[in-house]
Amino acid sequence: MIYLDYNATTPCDPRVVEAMLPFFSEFFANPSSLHRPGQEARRAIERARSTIASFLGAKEEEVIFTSGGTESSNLAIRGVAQALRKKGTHLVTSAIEHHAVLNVFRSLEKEGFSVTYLPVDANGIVHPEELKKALRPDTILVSIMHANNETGVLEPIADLARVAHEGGAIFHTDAVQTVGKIPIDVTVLGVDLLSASAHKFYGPKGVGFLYIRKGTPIAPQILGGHHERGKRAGTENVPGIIGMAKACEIAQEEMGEEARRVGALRDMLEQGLEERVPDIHIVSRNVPRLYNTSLVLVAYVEGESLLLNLDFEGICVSSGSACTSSSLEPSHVLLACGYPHELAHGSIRFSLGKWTKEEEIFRVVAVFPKIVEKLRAISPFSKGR
Amino acid sequence: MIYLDYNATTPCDPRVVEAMLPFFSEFFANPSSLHRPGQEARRAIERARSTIASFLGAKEEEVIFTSGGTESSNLAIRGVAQALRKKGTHLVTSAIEHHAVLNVFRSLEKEGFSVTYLPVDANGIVHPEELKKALRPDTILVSIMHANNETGVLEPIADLARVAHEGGAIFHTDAVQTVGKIPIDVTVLGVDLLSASAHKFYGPKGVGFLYIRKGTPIAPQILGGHHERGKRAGTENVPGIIGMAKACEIAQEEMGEEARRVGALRDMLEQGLEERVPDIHIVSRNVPRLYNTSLVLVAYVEGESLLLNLDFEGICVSSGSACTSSSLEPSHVLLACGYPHELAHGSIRFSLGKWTKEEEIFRVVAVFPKIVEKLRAISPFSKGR
Amino acid sequence: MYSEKVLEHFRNPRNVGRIEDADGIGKVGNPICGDVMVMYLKIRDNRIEDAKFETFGCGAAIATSSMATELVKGKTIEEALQITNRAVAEALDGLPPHKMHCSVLAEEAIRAAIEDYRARGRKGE
Amino acid sequence: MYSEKVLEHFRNPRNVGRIEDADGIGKVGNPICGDVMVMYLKIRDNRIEDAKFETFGCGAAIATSSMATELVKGKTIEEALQITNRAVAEALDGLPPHKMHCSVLAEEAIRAAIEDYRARGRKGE
Ligand SMILES: Cc1ncc(COP(=O)(O)O)c(C=O)c1O
Ligand SMILES: Cc1ncc(COP(=O)(O)O)c(C=O)c1O
Repeated sequence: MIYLDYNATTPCDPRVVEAMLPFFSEFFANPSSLHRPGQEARRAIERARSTIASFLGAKEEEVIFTSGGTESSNLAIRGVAQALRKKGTHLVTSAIEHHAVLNVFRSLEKEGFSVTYLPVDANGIVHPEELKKALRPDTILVSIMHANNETGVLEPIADLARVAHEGGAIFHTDAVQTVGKIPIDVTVLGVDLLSASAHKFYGPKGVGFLYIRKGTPIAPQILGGHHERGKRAGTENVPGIIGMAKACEIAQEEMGEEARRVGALRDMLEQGLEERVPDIHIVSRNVPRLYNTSLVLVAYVEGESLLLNLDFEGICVSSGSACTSSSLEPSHVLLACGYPHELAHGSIRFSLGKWTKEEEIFRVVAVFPKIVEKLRAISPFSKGR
Repeated sequence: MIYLDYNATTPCDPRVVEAMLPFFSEFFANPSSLHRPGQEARRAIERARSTIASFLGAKEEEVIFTSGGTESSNLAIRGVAQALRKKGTHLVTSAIEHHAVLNVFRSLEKEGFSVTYLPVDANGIVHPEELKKALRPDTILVSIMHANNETGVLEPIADLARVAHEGGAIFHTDAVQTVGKIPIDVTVLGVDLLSASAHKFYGPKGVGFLYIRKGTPIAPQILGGHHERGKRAGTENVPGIIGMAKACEIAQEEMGEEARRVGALRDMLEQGLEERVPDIHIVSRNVPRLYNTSLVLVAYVEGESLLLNLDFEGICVSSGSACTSSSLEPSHVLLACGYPHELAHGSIRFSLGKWTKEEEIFRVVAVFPKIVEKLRAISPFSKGR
Repeated sequence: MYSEKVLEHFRNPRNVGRIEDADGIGKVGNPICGDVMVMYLKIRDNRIEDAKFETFGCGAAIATSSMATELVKGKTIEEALQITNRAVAEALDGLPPHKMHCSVLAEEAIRAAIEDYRARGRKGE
Repeated sequence: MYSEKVLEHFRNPRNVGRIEDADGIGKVGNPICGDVMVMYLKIRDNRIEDAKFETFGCGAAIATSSMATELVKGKTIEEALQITNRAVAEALDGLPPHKMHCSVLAEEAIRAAIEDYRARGRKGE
């Protein structure tokens, strides 16, 4: 199997699993329990919090554990909106956010908030000037993703956060696709809230975190016991938290080297495909992007049929985003970039990672042209028709 | 270590960990991915759903995966309240619920709902007649826990659900303390929603489920991709779900025998303590209770100091509920039962489980009287003073 | 997600291509929705002698196109008009709920091609 | 949660019990809140010769009682009145934030016992 779908999810690093294992059956106590095993579990998750905080340049008390990226972004957006409702009801986000962000804003619109969805340019970049224009005296929150999951495009978060702050708004970023892939310092970025999901960077599924800058007003969304400083109730997922911290530790050490290695493979892939397949387009090739992501538009054919044919060859990729791939909609990200519907239906996302090998890229470059040719032979749109 | 805090959390059964292991690094794909590894992950969690559904006498599509009991109850209560807000704004619960339930109702009160908190009798039982009296034409939801986490008392859910339905209300039960301990059939219970948390029955932390009877109106609380039939967004915690299903399978097979064995040990513990320690009271001893739970009130001394002294002897217990043990409040459950504050401060919960041995109970019975004696010697209230 | 039969027809679609001197051509769907099906029929003595297709679309769209051409071949026009979308889906051992629209498209493509054949006939009369 | 010192004083509390012919007794706290502290002082020539306590309460309540009796012993009344709750907590290497009220109780118990001693003196004059 050639797995090139690392943006959808990653396998756990074996060192992560090893770190988690003792916490299932041996150091299993509830961190809220006052007895010694409970207090040991408490210390273990507080150590994990400290690891993650220093990975981000944050303070320990600014890191809250959640069940994943979706919950983190829901908590950030709905939590701030509720806490600041009396101050204002205008919110800003972008047209290319993940559904975990977009759908929260859509639901807040039904509850009386007004939301501006910022446009992006042809490369999928949100321009700070656009944000400036959108800000109003009653704008309380701006949420723009750090890197887009489909295109890999990096948004100018530091600039956007500065503009938001000048307008008196809180700034959240969905960093699910960047945490663990590129260095992140919350003070350098200048964000107030930042969402992450462990399974996107070799940690386990079902756990994530939300960075909340000290003093940021936020209403908890899951209520119950006094966990996570009253910001998120529920018995802590101890093994998951330990695994996520280990994944951060590994990323901190290895991501520089990975970026170099994986980036070279990605570039090789793109060059190879471009040389061998006519009428394809690599999205946002010339703007700052995640080094592991390549979104390829293939004229005249539809993405799912490409994906399935690659799967027949043991090559795992995604068409658009994993979450929308079972729906009939073309990628909202590509439409926002101005691509026509036909092309937006024909996207294939290659996302590389830690275990991607050069031979695998060679094989993809060898197989892909034949698949495209076969599907174009079936297509009524192919060139000259 | 003698662990008698199984109601706070349980160690994972080694068979559960074994079942989960392949899903971290080998069968790790995202169940939303269309390629074969993704579809295999999808099939694995759908098999797990089917296992859990048949464990409950439910249909597969009625089981929704969550991050734990707290999230399940939040989703059930807030989800139904939001979905039926136009029909009515009166809600009913009991005074002895877990904070994962109580705090959701308190927050809904601030949002314009009115809530009746049903009283309990001296044994902590919610009487169906009390529910009948509380129901109003605008009552939309009733939520009563299946077994109380502190006392172990079992509520008459089938009767309560019937009364709620006669009044046209939806019925939810927090079954976090019963799932995996006693047989549950949702049709026999007659509930519309039922919450559970895997780590309370030898499954992993960070995963739970909500049973939602087909047709029950419910608004999702965590928004994003189209996971869990639109009822709960976020990449599924595949290993956690597999582990929870395995825990259900094991429970189904073994809980009958466990009930017998653990019940006998619990009775032995209670008899031993009663014989050796004057002025103690075993809460709700003569009403239907969980066979593993014993809540003991020790006159003249405070619970935490008992707990810590037991901990010095390597005996892990809880004082009241784990969640409130770091607060200064006495147990709201004991106060609702009518116990005076002084006694409510002196509660020790023994909760037994799968790995509790007879020798451990002997040791507790030997050690406990000395600890009580020591603390009573320090106490200004002790008898005759 | 897909049945073995869908995957098999998708992997090895039957009757791919166009019929240059087709008697009826049916084009349905819309590139904006991500599905376009073109069906070509060769008809002699009221019987469908040959059928081919060109499709832009997902796995289900290609598989239903393939199956639809198989189903119509050798049938009389009246028989072909009896073919429902359910029949196409069943011949493929079922389709996922959100892919049923592909079988509708296949039914529509058959009808459209026959419509075109009949329209030509009327014109030629 | 608790420092080693708190646990040590809790495990082996100093000066437990009552002084039958105490010169001053201070009782503070409330069983409803889960904390009651009684401090007994033996005072001669303005100096605290002995101190004992009885406490109903959590680990921190017992440890602060123990530490408070240790701190007052040998001190003059004026010196004893200088002992703040922070001093008691610090002598125990700190307390968790939600347990700081126990040290307040200890400070109050000292004051109450001295108050009682002085009140008796005034009565005896
Ligand atoms: C950019 C982005 N945000 C949020 C999410 C949601 O994360 P999770 O599914 O782990 O909750 C994803 C991945 O699915 C993502 O790529
Ligand atoms: C009765 C009851 N409900 C809900 C919960 C919350 O479950 P969790 O902490 O797994 O979210 C618990 C345990 O903490 C409980 O005992």
